[in-house]
Amino acid sequence: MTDQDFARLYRSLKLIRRVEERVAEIYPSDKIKSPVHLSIGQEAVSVGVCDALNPDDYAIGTYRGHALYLAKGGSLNGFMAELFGKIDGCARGKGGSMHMIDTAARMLGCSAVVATNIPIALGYAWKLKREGKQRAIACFFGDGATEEGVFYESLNFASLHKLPVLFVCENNALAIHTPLETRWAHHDIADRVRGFGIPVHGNRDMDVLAIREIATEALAGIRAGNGPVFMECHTYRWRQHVGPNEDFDAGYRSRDEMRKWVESDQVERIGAMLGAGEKEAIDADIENRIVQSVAFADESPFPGPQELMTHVYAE
Amino acid sequence: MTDQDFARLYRSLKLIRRVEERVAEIYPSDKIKSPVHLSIGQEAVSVGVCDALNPDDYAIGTYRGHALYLAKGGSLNGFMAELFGKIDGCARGKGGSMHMIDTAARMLGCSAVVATNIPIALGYAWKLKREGKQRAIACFFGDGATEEGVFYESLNFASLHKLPVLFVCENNALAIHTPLETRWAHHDIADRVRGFGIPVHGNRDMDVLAIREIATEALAGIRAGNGPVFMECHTYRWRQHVGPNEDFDAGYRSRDEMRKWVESDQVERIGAMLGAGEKEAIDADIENRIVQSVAFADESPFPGPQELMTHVYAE
Amino acid sequence: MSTQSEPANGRLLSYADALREAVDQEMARDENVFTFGIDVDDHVAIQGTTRGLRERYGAGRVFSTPLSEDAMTGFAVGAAMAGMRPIHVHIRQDFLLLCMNQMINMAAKTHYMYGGLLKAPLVERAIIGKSWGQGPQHSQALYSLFAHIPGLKVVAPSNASDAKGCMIAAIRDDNPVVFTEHRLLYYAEAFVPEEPFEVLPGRSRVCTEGTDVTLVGISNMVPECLRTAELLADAGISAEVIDPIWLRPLDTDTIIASVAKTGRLLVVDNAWTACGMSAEILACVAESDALAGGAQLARMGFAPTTCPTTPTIEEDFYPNPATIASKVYSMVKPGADAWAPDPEKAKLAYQKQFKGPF
Amino acid sequence: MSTQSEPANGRLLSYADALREAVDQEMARDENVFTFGIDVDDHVAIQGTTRGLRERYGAGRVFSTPLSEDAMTGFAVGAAMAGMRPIHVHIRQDFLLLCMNQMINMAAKTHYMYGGLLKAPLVERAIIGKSWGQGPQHSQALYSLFAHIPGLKVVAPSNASDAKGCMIAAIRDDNPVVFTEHRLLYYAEAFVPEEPFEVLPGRSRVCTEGTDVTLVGISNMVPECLRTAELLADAGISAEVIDPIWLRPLDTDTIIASVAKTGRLLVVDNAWTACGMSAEILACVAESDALAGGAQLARMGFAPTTCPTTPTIEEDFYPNPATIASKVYSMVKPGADAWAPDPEKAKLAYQKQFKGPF
Ligand SMILES: Cc1ncc(C[n+]2csc(CCOP(=O)(O)OP(=O)(O)O)c2C)c(N)n1
Ligand SMILES: Cc1ncc(C[n+]2csc(CCOP(=O)(O)OP(=O)(O)O)c2C)c(N)n1
Ligand SMILES: [Mg+2]
Ligand SMILES: [Mg+2]
Repeated sequence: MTDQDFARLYRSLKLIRRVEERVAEIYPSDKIKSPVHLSIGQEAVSVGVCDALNPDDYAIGTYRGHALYLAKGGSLNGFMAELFGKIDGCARGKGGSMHMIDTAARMLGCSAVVATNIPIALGYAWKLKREGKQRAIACFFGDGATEEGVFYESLNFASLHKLPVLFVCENNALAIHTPLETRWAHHDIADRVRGFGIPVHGNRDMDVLAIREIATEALAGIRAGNGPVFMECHTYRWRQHVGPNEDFDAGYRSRDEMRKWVESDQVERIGAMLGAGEKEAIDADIENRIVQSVAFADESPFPGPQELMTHVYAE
Repeated sequence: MTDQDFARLYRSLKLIRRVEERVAEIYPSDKIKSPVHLSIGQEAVSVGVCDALNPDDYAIGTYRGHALYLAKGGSLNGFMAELFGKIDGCARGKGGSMHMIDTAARMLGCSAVVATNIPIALGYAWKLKREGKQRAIACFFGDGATEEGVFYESLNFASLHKLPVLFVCENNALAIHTPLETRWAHHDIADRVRGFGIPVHGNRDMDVLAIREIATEALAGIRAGNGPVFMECHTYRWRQHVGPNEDFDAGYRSRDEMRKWVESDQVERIGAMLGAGEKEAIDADIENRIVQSVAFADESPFPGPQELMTHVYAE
Repeated sequence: MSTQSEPANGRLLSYADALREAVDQEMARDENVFTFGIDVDDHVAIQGTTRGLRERYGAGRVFSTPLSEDAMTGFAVGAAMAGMRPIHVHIRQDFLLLCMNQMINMAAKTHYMYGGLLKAPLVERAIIGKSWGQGPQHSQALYSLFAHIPGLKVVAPSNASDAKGCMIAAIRDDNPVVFTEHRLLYYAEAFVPEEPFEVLPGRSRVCTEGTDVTLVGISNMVPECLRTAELLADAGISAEVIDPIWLRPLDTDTIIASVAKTGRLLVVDNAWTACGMSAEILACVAESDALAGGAQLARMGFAPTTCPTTPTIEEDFYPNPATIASKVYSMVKPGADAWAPDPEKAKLAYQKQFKGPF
Repeated sequence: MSTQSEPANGRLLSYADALREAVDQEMARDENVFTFGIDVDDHVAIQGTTRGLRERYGAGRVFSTPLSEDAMTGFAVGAAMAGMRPIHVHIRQDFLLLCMNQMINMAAKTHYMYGGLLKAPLVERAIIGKSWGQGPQHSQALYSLFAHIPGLKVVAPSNASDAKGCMIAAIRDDNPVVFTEHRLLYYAEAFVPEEPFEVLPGRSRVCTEGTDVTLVGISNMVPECLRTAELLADAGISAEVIDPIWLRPLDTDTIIASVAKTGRLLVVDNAWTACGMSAEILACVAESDALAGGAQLARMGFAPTTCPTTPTIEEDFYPNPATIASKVYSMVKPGADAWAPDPEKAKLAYQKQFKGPF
């Protein structure tokens, strides 16, 4: 890996971290009237995988989609304006935090109904396979999504037709506040996925470089027509399930749990790898972009009344 | 195993075989105005498992439920009258061939929507577990049912709560006319089921004695509170998916396929184990019962107009 | 929009063959069109409606799937978003209950929720079963569940010609369309134009004109209403029969104009009435100012119960020309004694034709 | 049956606390009652409605589940068949779309399809979301999909007292009940009797009497109609507000009697109108002979579009006391200029209270 690679990874990691921290700061002002599911602490998964994707590959995610959207290159202005409910938002304000989309960046729409995005990815993959240009789609979802039947139906169909899908499970060991023990009969998802003839690669400590490497390798096989690959990335959610704050006072988990993840924080880690000055320059540029995006969102008008009945049907 | 055991197994196997053959004979008369999914050739699975069940254990099956219903001890008169659409049918003629039920025999209602009966079994198992009397429920379904998401959701929940369920997959390698290769990414269902922490036992050649033994062992563990067990029984459907006839002229399978199954026909095999005279006595008794049940069905009246709006809601 | 002219030329074609021809012609026209679902490529070929398509267009565009309706519906939505034109087939409408999440939470909302950036042009074909012991779980007509949802379109052609025209319109439509077919209509023949044509959304058709009562039939109830009109003629009652064809968007103007003329409306649905299409049509008519005078409004549909398997009471579950005619008679001649038409005349051709199992 | 008398004694209780108390009392009464679903036993406790139950009744009767709505619904149906009384909870009604197969193909048909041998007494609780960017997939009200189906019952209490009475009635009912709750009603308080009581199916309540127009509100639209009635009073219009409470079985007699008196009906639904409850109610009234004179019938509901997230247009998605009042005014005074009430007065208390995220 070159210095540029590290710089690029850092820029992406830090941008996501700072954008979401800014979102959390803005939230109490009620400018963002939309439930936010922050990815703070989980950035490395989206960043590692998206860095392995080509610009013309697709990604699709969930209501916890800020990190993925930004890692895939989604417009920051469109993002912030969407959170503010403005007409210049990436979904004209109609989707909000849970439905981020940027088709230009090949970032497909996120869904707020758990696991609904998984079979959608198969449909795209079908098209990509027919097209024959070795393009792929990365499908992101949480550990809870693997409990929905459609997940297994999708694994079977994707494997059966060798579809170019990279399944990425962001396992933060929580579904809202419910731990894995309450939800999984068997602790290892890999044992379930392999039963469909799909290779599984995991990363337990959210090492962005390792994730990037695994994804790169997986994508090579996928592009070669070998069919889908499943990645399980263990990670940790630093904030509330939904909302801007921490929630270690809620009682369902302890702050100790978080320590190991903070110590191995990939934003810090990769930042430390950059040459003196470079990090500062990137940080400054990021702050700059964020300020501009907030200004952009502030200035953008709210959708007018006619928008209510616009786009109900496609013409 | 004692002679009585063999006699009992034979009686059950032969009864089912002859009843369904009779149903097929009657069908052209249009007395049975209900789609029939015959189990001819598959009897050994239901018979082997049900022989291992206690009378106060439950069984639940599918639209291909004739064999299970009779093996579990469902009333033959109620069965025949149900096929004839009469008021003395086990479901007052309202269910027909696809919804056989006999609560006295602990035979729960069958369903015509693939895999819908699987989570239903969990609900019963929950009640049985709370009751603490070491009772169990055997849940029967086909290979196609394992493609529905609810199957996996159910495996997870049953294993998570160690529910007393014996899952019995009757794998006849067909869903209507579609072979496994078109439906399963990976040929071995056991690899999928084990991923949920559920032990799997299979029988490839539909040996009724082996099936009975496997089920007996499995039920011992289930009653001991070890949680669900999954049985895969390979089998073969001799007749059409639906309807009374053979269909080797349809082109989707060849008669050769069937040969090995006919040669190992369990009805013949177990029959040959009985003492001279005993077999004949049982056969005669069976023919007798069938004649009586048809007469019973013939004589029973059709439901009157008031039945249309009876039992819409439970009072 | 109101009535549309019958297609000019054409050959006698069955409803099933008309569906097959429509899909065939669209697949030939647009390589993005493909059709799939449980058993689309076996020898039964969805009662002939997919016959020959795999040979002609290959396994990549015509294929059977695992029994995974939820994922296969999401797959269709994704493929549609990606620019393809999927046709997802279900041999019974009852199985659509496994597709609700993707159809309503995703397909219906795709275009709106993503600010117009994506669309989901897919066709969800689903057949309504009837007779020969279809029973509780193979006889349901659930189109009103979809007609309730903005973003979805729903169509229920009642004859071979509309079957072709509606299928082509549905495939070309840029939105998700729930395409309702009826098993008992599959053999019904009509003159169907050879060349492709569209029967567009939002246009009801006046099938026969009349002056005493407006009969709106839906799906399989259109032929039953047409027969009813003949029976009523014997009783000196002139019925105007209307086929809405498309249930969402629904053209009520044609219906309201007719009721304004006849002063009486009977909607005969091929489904349950509560919160169904018959409720919607009555509500639209009742709300309209065009009927300041006030009109007599009534509806018929499935009996409010689960469909029984045994034929004797299954028959009472459905409206039929005899019961419809008697109902109309009582509306037109409130005072008079009850009247029922000659049972022999009331029978419909297909009722003699159709013979189980499926 | 018609109106029922308000419960005698009682304390001020919130809708959420009333639900909790009902479940608590029923679980104490009958050990077969149990409650489960995604997140029922976390610290949020379904906004307090399951708080303390696990401590009191144990993990065997109060538990969180995997994210498997389809199987968990079937599990509930099976447990109900086996003699238990499951209460399955969903934090949003949108997720019921994963439960349709078991609810409609199994639960609704259990008693009939098995000739009365089995029954499925279960309660499917589902909350409707609104405001603070709930958006396309967390704001739907889908009760009419279930009200379409024979074998199911549907209830939508609009105040704390009915919440308790309906929940107890639903748990004791021998049939599957879809229990509709509204997120914005959770804080609304009312006097609720301490002892258990039932608000039985099939009885509408006249909330306030009036002479000029009948306002039927559903779920959260009842308080909005009550506020509307106050606004209309200022304009000299007397509105009679009716709450059907139970949507299936639906008591239309009370509504029809009211319309016979007022000559005008406006149904304000908390959902889409097409094939919805407002369509059903209008159709029932339009069909009834009691209104030979003819009456003015109208309905309001969600705008026929997907619910947008951004607040400016989200507000236009819903009816509110101001838009309802203006609509009524135009019905009562056809000739007159449009009228709108004082916006300040039109605001509802909870609109100031509620503040996101969920
Ligand atoms: C089908 C469905 N059921 C329930 C919910 C409510 N819900 C929202 S997020 C969530 C937890 C999902 O957990 P996971 O998939 O691990 O994603 P995470 O939030 O941890 O990133 C649940 C249950 C939903 N949105 N959709
Ligand atoms: C949910 C659902 N989808 C489709 C069907 C149509 N169908 C009826 S039987 C069947 C095949 C089932 O195969 P399998 O589970 O192997 O059982 P078998 O008939 O072989 O005994 C299908 C697809 C159905 N009844 N239910
Ligand atoms: Mg998680
Ligand atoms: Mg099979």
